[in-house]
Parts: sequence; C-alpha cells; structure tokens
Amino acid sequence: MVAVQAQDDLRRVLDDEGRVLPGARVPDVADDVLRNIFDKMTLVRVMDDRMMRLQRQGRLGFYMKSIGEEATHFATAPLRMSDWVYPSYREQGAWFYRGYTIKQFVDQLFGNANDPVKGRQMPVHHSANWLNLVSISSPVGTQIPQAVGSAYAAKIMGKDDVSMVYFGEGTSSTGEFHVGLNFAGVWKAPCVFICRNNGWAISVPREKQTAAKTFASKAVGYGMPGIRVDGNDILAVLQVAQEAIDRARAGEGPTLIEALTYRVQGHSSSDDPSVYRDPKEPEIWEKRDPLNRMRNYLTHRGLWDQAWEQGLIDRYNQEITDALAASDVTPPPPVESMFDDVYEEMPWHIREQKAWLMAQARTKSPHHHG
Amino acid sequence: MVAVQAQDDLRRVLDDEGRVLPGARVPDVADDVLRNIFDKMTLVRVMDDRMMRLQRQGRLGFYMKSIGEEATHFATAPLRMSDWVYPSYREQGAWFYRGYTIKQFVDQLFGNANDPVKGRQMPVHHSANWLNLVSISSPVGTQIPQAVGSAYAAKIMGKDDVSMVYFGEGTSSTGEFHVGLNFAGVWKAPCVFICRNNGWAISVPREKQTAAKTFASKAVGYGMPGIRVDGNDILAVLQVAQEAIDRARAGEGPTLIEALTYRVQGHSSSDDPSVYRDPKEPEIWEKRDPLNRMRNYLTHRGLWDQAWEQGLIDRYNQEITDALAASDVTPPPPVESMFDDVYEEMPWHIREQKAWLMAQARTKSPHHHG
Amino acid sequence: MPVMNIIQAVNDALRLQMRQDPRTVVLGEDVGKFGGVFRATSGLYEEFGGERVIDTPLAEAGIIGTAIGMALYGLRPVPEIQFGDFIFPAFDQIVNELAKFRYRSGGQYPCPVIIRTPVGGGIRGGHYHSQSPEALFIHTPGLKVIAPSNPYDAKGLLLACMRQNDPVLFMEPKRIYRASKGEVPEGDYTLELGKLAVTRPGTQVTLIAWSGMVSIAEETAAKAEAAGISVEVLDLRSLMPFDIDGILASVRKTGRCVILHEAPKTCGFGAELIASIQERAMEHLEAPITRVCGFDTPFPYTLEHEYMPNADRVLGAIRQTLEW
Amino acid sequence: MPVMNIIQAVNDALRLQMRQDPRTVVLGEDVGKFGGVFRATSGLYEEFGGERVIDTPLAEAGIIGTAIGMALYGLRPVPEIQFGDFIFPAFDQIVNELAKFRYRSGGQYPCPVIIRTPVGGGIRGGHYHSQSPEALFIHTPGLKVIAPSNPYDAKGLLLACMRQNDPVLFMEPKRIYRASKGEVPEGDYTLELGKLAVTRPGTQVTLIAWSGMVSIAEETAAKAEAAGISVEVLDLRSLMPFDIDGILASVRKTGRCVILHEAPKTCGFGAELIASIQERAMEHLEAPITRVCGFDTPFPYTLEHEYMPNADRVLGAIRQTLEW
Ligand SMILES: Cc1ncc(C[n+]2csc(CCOP(=O)(O)OP(=O)(O)O)c2C)c(N)n1
Ligand SMILES: Cc1ncc(C[n+]2csc(CCOP(=O)(O)OP(=O)(O)O)c2C)c(N)n1
Ligand SMILES: [Mg+2]
Ligand SMILES: [Mg+2]
Repeated sequence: MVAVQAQDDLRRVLDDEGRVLPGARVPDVADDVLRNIFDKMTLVRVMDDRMMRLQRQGRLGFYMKSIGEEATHFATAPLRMSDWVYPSYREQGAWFYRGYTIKQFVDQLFGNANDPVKGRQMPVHHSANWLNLVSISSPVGTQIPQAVGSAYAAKIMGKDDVSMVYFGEGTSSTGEFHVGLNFAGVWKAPCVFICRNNGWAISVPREKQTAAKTFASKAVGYGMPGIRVDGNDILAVLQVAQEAIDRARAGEGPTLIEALTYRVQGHSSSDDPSVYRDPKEPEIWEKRDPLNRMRNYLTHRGLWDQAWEQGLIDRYNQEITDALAASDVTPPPPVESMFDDVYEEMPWHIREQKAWLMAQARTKSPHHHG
Repeated sequence: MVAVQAQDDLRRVLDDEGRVLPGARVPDVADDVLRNIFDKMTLVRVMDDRMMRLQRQGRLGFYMKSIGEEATHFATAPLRMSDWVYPSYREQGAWFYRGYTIKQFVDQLFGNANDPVKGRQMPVHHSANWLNLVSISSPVGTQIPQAVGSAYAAKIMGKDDVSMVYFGEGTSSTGEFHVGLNFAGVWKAPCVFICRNNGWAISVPREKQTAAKTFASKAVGYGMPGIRVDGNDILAVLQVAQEAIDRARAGEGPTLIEALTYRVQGHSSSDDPSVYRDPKEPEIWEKRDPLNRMRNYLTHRGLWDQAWEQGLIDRYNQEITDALAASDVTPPPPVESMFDDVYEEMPWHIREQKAWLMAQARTKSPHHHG
Repeated sequence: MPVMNIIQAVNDALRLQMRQDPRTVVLGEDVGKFGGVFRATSGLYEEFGGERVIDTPLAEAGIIGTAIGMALYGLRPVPEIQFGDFIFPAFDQIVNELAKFRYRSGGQYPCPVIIRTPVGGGIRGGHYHSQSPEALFIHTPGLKVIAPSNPYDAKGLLLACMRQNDPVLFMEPKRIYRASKGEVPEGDYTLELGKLAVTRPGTQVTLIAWSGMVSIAEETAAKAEAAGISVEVLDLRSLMPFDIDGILASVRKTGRCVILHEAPKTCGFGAELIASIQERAMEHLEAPITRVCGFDTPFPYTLEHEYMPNADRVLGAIRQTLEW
Repeated sequence: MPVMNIIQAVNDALRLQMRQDPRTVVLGEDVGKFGGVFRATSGLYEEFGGERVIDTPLAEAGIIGTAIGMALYGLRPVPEIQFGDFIFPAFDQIVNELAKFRYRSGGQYPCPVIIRTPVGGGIRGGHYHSQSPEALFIHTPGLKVIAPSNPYDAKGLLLACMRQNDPVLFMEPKRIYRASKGEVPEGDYTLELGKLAVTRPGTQVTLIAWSGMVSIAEETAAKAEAAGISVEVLDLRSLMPFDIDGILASVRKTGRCVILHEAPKTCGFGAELIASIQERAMEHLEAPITRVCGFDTPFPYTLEHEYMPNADRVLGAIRQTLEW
C-alpha cells in the first residue's frame, strides 16, 4: 500500500483578517504588483456594482458578478503576456489585469459597434486575442481541452508558453473536464487548471456535484498534482499559481488548483438565490472577503491608504461613466456585419441571404437602450 | 495532510500456478459454482477458437476474442438474476453464465432470422432482456452512465437490485466514464464498475491512455472505493466482485474495480497487433493464463479431471457445430423486418418506405454464407 | 377553465403525470429545489421529493445517459436540458443510444425518455441560448420531435408523450414561455402526436410554422388579411412524425406554400417539408415553396431582432409567392 | 502518373502538407505507430515523430477540443475520428465551439481544424460503423463539409482544405477506400472547394450524388445509357458550400433531377438540394425531384444490401421521373 497526498489540506498564507499566518511563507511578489492587483480588484468591485445596478434598471441585458471571488482572478498575475488564458465568465479581474480596458469591457456588454466581438455574444462573453485571452463560451467545460491543446501546441512548437484555464466546481462534472485533464496528464502539457470552487452551480450545492472529498483530489485520476488553496487569500493564490506555472514552464506538466471561495450573490443577474439557499450562508463568507483581506495585508505592509483606494474608486467610476456615455451614443454594429466571420470568405448562400436582408425594411430592436 | 488509500495494490488469491498465496483469504464459493465457472470459461475458449477460425475462412464477418481475459467475465457470477449487467463487447462468459445459449450466440453472430436482435447489429453485439443483459453498443463508454441510471432506478423503486457495467481501460478516457462515475458517487448508486485493464486499446498502450498510476485510483475523484485486482485470478475476481456487490446492495454505494489482465491477441478479427507491439509481450501473459490457473486450483481442490474438461470441450464443439449447421439453413431476417422497432408503431413515412422497398426487386447479399 | 402560460401548462402536465404514475421522475440541472431556471418544475420537488425530482451534477451526457438506464430498468424519466443549446454534450447518448435502443436490441429494450428543453431566440441570449436544433433530431431515426406553440398544446402533447413508449425530444418555445397564455383544462387530456392544427383557415397560401414561430405566422396572417390576402396557418406541433396528410390537404387547396422557421435555413426542417410536398403535390403548386428562416450564421446577440423572422418578412415572401 | 487508392491519396496529401508546413499535425486514436485503423496515416509517425502524429487517449471530445486549442495557438491540426459514427461525443466541440469560434470572437480567433473521418456503409459494420452524418454538419453555420468520391479528388481537396482557414469536416467513403483507384499526380495540386464535377454529361436527367454514392450513380448512368436514357451525373464533392450554379446549370438543361444519398432520407441533404433547386428553377422542372436514400431506420446489419441504394433502384427512380 502506497500513500499519496490527499490533497485536501488548504494552502493559506493570510488569516481572515489579512495577517500572515504563523509559519506561512510569504510569496515573493513585488510591491507594485501587489498594488496593481489591489487596483484591479477594486475595479472589478466597482464595475460589478455599477453594471448590476444598470441591469436592475433595465438598461443592461444581463450581467454576472464575482463579488467575493475576485482574488481567484489573479492566479493569472504570474503569467507572461505570451501565455494563454481561457477564462470562464466570472474572472473580470483577469481581463483588466492583462490590459483589457474599461471601454472595451463596457462596449462588449452593450454589444455596440465598438464591441471587440462585434455584438455577436451575450454580455460578459469577451474575447481579446491581442492579450491571449480566449473568447468566452457559454457552454461550460469546453474550454478545458482547448486550453490543453494550446498548451501542448506551445510544447510542439518549441515555445515555453503556458496555458491557464478557469472553470467552476460545477463544471468539473462535465465530460470535458475529464478528457481535458486526462489528455494534459498524458501529454505533460504546460497547463494550469483553476477550479473556482464557489460552492454553487446556480442552485446546485457542491455536495450534489461530486462525492469526492475535494475537487483537488480529482487530480489523482490524471497523474498530476492537485492543490487546494484558500481562494480568498490573494497571497496563497499567487503562490500556488506561481508554483504551477513554474512547473508547467519547466516541462514538468500540468497542475489542478482548487481555489476555495464562495459565490456571495446570485449566479447571474437572472438568478434569485433566496429560493434555494439559506441567506445566512453568505454572511459567513463576507467575513472572508478577499478585498478586505488584501486591504488589511497591504495596510500592514504600508502599501495602502484610504486616499489611494478612494482615488481608484473615483477614477474607475468616472471611466465607467464615460464609457457608458460613449456607448450610449455608439450605434449597434451595422446590420450587414451579421454575415461576416462565419467563414473567412463569404460563400454564395450567405451573400444571397445578406442581400435579401438588406433589401428588407429594417427591424427595430426592442432592446435599444439609446 | 490526510492520507488516503492509494488503491494501487493488487488483490490476489492465487499465484500464477493457481496455488493459494500464503496468507490469502479464499472466498467462500460453492464447488458447483466454481465448476460451473470453469465450464463456461471453457466454453468461451472453445467458442472464441471456433469463431475466429470461421472468420479467417471468410465465413463470419467479424469476431472479437477474449483469450486471456476470461476470468474477468465472472465478476458477474455473484450477481442475482434480477441484477442488471451492461457488458462491453468482450465478456462472452458473462452471457453464457447467465444462460445465453450457444445457439443464440451463433445466431447473433450470423444475424439470421433467429438472432435475438433480428440481424440489426454487428457480430458480438448481443442483447438479452430476459437475462437482464443489456444490448451491447459499439460506441464505448456510453453504457457507463446508463448502468448508473439502472442502478439508481432500482433504488428509487425500492428494489435492491445492483447494476454492473464492463469497459476497457481505454474507455476510462471517455467523458462518459467520468459523468457516469461522478453521478454514481453522488447518488450512492448500487453500481459496480469493472474496468478491464488489458493493457491496450486497439494499438494504444495503457501509458498513453492516462498518467494516473492506476485506473483504480480514479475512484478517488468520485468518492468511491477503487480496488485493483488480478483479473486473471478467478478467486480474487470473485472475491472483490462479491464485496462490491454486497456494498452496493447494502446501500453503501458504488465501487470501481480495475481488473488487471492482458489482451493476448488482436483487438478484433480486423486487427494485426504485430504492427504496433512487441510479440514478446503476450508471452509473459500466457504464463498467467486464467484458465490454466483455475484448472490448477480446481485440481488442487480435487474438482477437476481431464475427462470432465474433455467432455465439456467435446460437447461444446458439438453444440457449436449444430448451431452453425442450423444457422446455415436459417434464412436472414425477412426484408420487411428492417422497418420494425424504429418506433413502437410504424409511422407513415416508414410505412411508405417499406412499401416502396417491397415493390423493388430483391437485392442479393454479397455476404451470404449459405 | 383556468388560464395558464406555457410554463404553467408544462408544470401542470408533469405534476398530473407524476401523481398518476409513480414511475415518472424528473431530472436535470436545477430542477429540484429551484424548480428549474425557467421554473417549469417548480413545486415538484416539494411534492414528490428528491428521488423523483433529481438535481443532477452538471453534465448533460450524464442526465441523458442515466435517464436511458432508468427507462430501461422501468422508470419513465423526463429529463430537462436547461437550454437546447446545451444538449450537444448529450448528443451521442441521444442519437447513438436513446434513438437506437429499441431497434438495435431487436425490440427488447424500448427506451421511453422524454427530453424537455427550451429552444429558440428572442430573449437576447446570443448564440448559446437561442438555437433551434430540431433538424438534427428529425434526421435521427427512432426519435419523435414535438414542438408546441401554446399552453393548451404544451400540456396535452406532453401528457401524450409521457404515455407512449418512444423517446421524444420535447421542444419548448422559451421566448413565449410566459407571454403565451390561454385556457387550459384543469384535468387530464392528451393530444394525438403527429397531427397538425390549422390555427387559421385560409385559401390563397399555406403558411407552415411551429414552436415560437406560430405567433409570427398568425401575426402575418392577420396583416395579410388586412391586405386582402387569405392565409392558412398550420401549426405543425409534431415534427417527427409530421402530418403529411394535413399539409398536403392545405397545399392542394391553396397551391402555394411558405415555410417559417427560426433555425438556419440550410438543411433546416423547412427543406424536408419542401422536398416532401413537391414529391407528392408538385402538380398542385402554382409557385415555388419559399422559406423564411434564420440565416446561415450563428445566432447573433445585438442584431437578433434582424436575425429572427418577422411578420413583415413573411408577408413579403407571401406576396412574392402570390406574384410568381 | 501513379495509380492510388483513396487511402493512399489521403496519406499522400497528409505527407506532402506535413513536409511543407511544420504547423500541420495529425492526432487521433491509433493514428501513430499503427497508422490508423484504415492505415490512412501510415508511415507518418515514422517520418514526423510522436509530437506531430499523436496517438490520443480514447475520447473524441478530447481530440477535437485539443485540436481547437492547437489551432487557436497556431498549429494546423488534422484530427482523425476513427469512424464517422464516433464523432458524436465531439459534437458539442464541433457545433458549438469549432464552428462558431471565428464568428463569436468577432473574427479574432479563426480555427482551421480539418476533421477527417470515414463515413458510409457497405462494409458490414452495422449501425455504428456505417452512418453518413453530413446533414448535421451542413446545418451548422461555420463548418465546411467536403466529401470526395475518388483518389484524385481526395488528395486535391484535402490539400485545399489544409491550406484554407475555416474548419472542415472531410468525409471519406470507407467502402471504396481501397476499391476506388485512379491516377493521382505525384506532387502538389489543389482543387477548388465549392465546385462540383460533372463526371458524366447527359441530357435527360440530372443525377446528383457524392461520396460513396457516386460510383452507384455512374453505374446507374451506364445502365440507363444501355436503356437509351441519357443521365448527367454530378459529383458534388463539396457539400458546404455546395455548387448551386453547377447544379442549376444541369437541372435547367435536363429539367429532371434525382438525388442519391446514403443517409436517412428525412432531413437529409437531399431535402436541401430539392428545396434550393425548386426555389430557383421551378419553371424548368418537368417532374418532381426524387430522392433515393437510406431509409429512416438505424443502419441495419444483415440487411444492409437492402438498405443501401443501388443502381436498379436509382434507375427505377429515373424512369419514374421521366414518365411523370
Ligand atoms: C454545458 C452547459 N450546461 C449548462 C449550462 C447552464 N449553466 C450556466 S452556468 C451553470 C453553473 C456553473 O457552475 P460552476 O461551474 O460552479 O460555475 P460558477 O457559475 O459557480 O462560477 C450552468 C448549469 C451551461 N452554461 N453549459
Ligand atoms: C466512442 C468510440 N470511439 C472509438 C471507438 C473505436 N474503438 C473500438 S474499441 C476501441 C478500443 C477500446 O479499448 P478498451 O476500452 O481498452 O477496450 P478493449 O478493446 O481493450 O477491451 C476503439 C478505439 C469506439 N468503439 N467508440
Ligand atoms: Mg460554482
Ligand atoms: Mg483495453
């Protein structure tokens, strides 16, 4: 009988108040990186709040918040820009950290003529190839083998780029999770899997998702390390991400990281969690809020002050206001653009359909928030 | 850090010569059950040999042997008749043990008018609902969630039936393996999963199938026990199967059993393993032949003699000869039967197509082995 | 008679059947306590408990795969796929397993699984919450495909599906889940599968639609009437098998036909209808049969109002047909 | 010019392309050392090594899913699906991901994955080694679907596919993998996608086929000629996009058309062809367009010779068309 690591111990650096735990090793992260992460985490908070309010006012079709889960977004921070990221729909911070702008973000939400994806996808389904951030898909899990493909492609092409892919704990139940991780294990693909375990998949609690003790323990089945980390502890997240990225880049293969966090609010703007879960549950987690913990930690380190944070909030609010104002006067994508990009060159039948549509009277959008 | 059982130790009762290993617990199996298993194992050997020869003579379209893997078929032996079995295409012994006849078997291979599946499927794709043996499908893995469904259905309906499903180690790479085992874990479904690890998936060796240390270790990811057993050791197979079935029936949930064995010959009659594997590899495994080991064991126990075995061989050879002769004079299923069983009642368009076909000249089969 | 919307009608059918037949179980993502993201299974968990109203892990292949095993064993599962767009991970289980089980087993293993799923656009869902995949399933022998357009039909057809022994894809028009309201008998009734409804009789053109497009067809017919054109609207309801006699009767009468569907045009079900009609009634056709469909692009987001067929476009097609 | 069969032609195209473009990789079950169960990738592993000729674990969703990621990153993957019947576990990756990547990313992420897979019956494979799933993919905007019928086309079309930037389903007719032989240029050449071939000119009836059915079409035309009937045979080769101009030119000339395919009739590609032709050339049609197809049953085993279209049946349909 051989004993393997059970992988259900939780890696932590900070306690719930943001103090370094006794005996914990603090990862070596530069001060400006830490401040930049806090900056972008603040932006996510501001953005989520503003967009959710817009959605409630009926001015935005749909939105997905990540309140309470923001620290997990910054597992991307130790990546290089040539590395690839496959986000799910709940990692706004990863986008901003890599350089996606507030304006691009807002234009995508409104699907206007400046939207980088040309109004083709629902809100929060961004794509930014100039940042190696891959187009978000609604069907969950599909990104996992894709990320493994990109990771292995780098290896085949003799580059040392790493791919990172995000998904929720619910998504670990899909067949794609399994085939993706299994291929990665066999190929020793330089891929980092981030399972954002926020306790819920819409209304389905974690216990109904799997009988495994932890999500990290699923790594055993793929011959790769599985690491469980406090996903609300930014230092721990950065630390385990760095380790996994280093391993991948060194040719030592993939890692599964389970980031334990909590979905403090509804699944999306369409959801009402009071129907299915105890309203007391989120309260526990509010005490473990990643932004508060990071703020406290930065304060201990002398890297935070109120004016700085308020400055960020004000600036981001203003930038969002500007982006919204710009969006309001931006037309939707031109009707004829609907037929572009199905194929590289437009085949006859789509040309024919386009000509037909352009000859019809224009239909008014019932949703225009002009 | 919590240690979990690595699940990669191999359960054995017999050594390669069929002697009980020092300290091994011999499972409590009645003499007549043991003799019956040996009887059916002999039948499988005779059948495989005869059918493969027919195939080589061009008289049978396709065949799949299980030489060297036969002991794994009898994990079904501790089941009740009300339990359900989802075999893959390589467990002939499970069929015979439950009462499928030589004649039914042969009629299926030839897809004649007496074929229980009416000539609808390729050879070796049997189905016998009167024995709770579920129709074999070519796409691998699909049976796994189906077996979980049957298992849980029993639980929902308040019965204590167990379902058992077979698949190869290659099939553990499918998405269906994952979703099936994951559902079973959550539902505590009374299901026994038998992964027949015969080292090869057509030309793909086990190391290219997964980086996991063992297939049994994959159970960790589903919160169920994973047991690794010497699949050529009939007593060990019976023992672990009995344990898993007992657990399932007692409401304690599913078990994954990895039965370590070896595909001594080609994948199917269409395959030529000399192209992709060292011809020496099978030789090692021939020494661990499950039939020899069982024969030796029975001999030690005084349950075997040459005349008995020869009698079985002669009788089965004769029965096969008779079944072949009967098949030779059995017509194919009537042409019009091709349109039955698509739906319970034939809809208009199929009626129309049937009428049209019946009005055409009959097409001669290029494959009639009359 | 109570007035219900489609969600309520579906919910009512499920509840009625579950009360009558203890073998009927519901399973899917969020169908339990939450009652489904569209609330179609609302209240069932409370009434029938977690073993008959089953919140599954997130895996469509598992939902359908286990439902198949349940049906083989003797239950009558009614799985829900949260959006029609998410049915594809279960595609293999549906087309290779569910559809072929009865056939491949020589009739030994019927597999009555009724898959409910919301389909169609118009809710600003982009291409992953808007697709209409019916053609893929109609092309799969062994499946029935049912697509009601209103609460009365939804209840009567769903009850009928749950009482027959073939697998069914039951497509629900999500855009009008709540908007479509009508009188629905309280108790038990079933509608025969395979029969269309003439929802508006007419003489000059036959307009064929199903699911969410029936309301557009009716709007078109009303506009046409105002313009002095008499349109007969057929709501197919059952796409496999489809009611060829009902269709031919109408087309033989009108001599002209327009087909309306949301799915992309190429290889959509409209193509089959055209082929089937012209094979049997070419001599009655006074003009080519025209299609107004979704375009052959993925379903867009911002421009979905331009993507989806509307009454003006259908009316245009009708005029063209008349002028041919 | 050397004589090759289809397997050799495919193998040759792969080898040529892999030599020219180091980004081209092959992956799938048994494609490595074994060279594929039909031997289409034979010798490639020896020449290009295990990182460019990749034996994958047994999971079609993984084969296509990883191929997508490879293509996004910059490789040109040519995955093999061992049998067309086993493509369905990858259906979601193909229809929801691969087909929509370019569109949904606003053109940012083209995804040139060329999926090769053997299709069709006639090898006594029963319903899991015989299916012809083209209609499902033609109905999926964003995919191209190519279906050669002979070695020359197979090589020229496959080379063309590997040099363009859209995802392709490349269907190979397994029944005639070895039986179809012909002269194939040794070096490099490509055939334009989207163009049909008139494999036999004729005047009275247009007979449309593709893939394994082209040989049946030609056999039919020869029989017809002997009976004094002049049949024009069109080998479509490219199903999406299909060559509407070539089709219309022929049908306008002959005024009659028969369509031949192996896939089940209902909602098969034949339906789309009928719809497209009658929409554009009804006034030239002197009879309804007829289909000779696979029946709407799962593909049978023993009776596959009765299931599959043959020349006598097609000739019967032609006669009927002429007598209409
Ligand atoms: C294949 C598929 N099935 C169903 C859905 C509907 N759906 C959207 S999000 C979601 C839950 C996802 O939960 P999880 O993976 O835990 O991510 P989280 O939302 O918690 O971040 C579901 C079921 C989907 N998007 N894709
Ligand atoms: C979904 C699917 N993909 C591919 C195949 C083709 N195929 C048939 S058997 C086989 C290998 C199976 O290997 P394993 O699961 O180890 O079973 P074994 O044959 O060794 O018993 C493959 C790839 C298939 N039947 N189904
Ligand atoms: Mg979650
Ligand atoms: Mg194997």
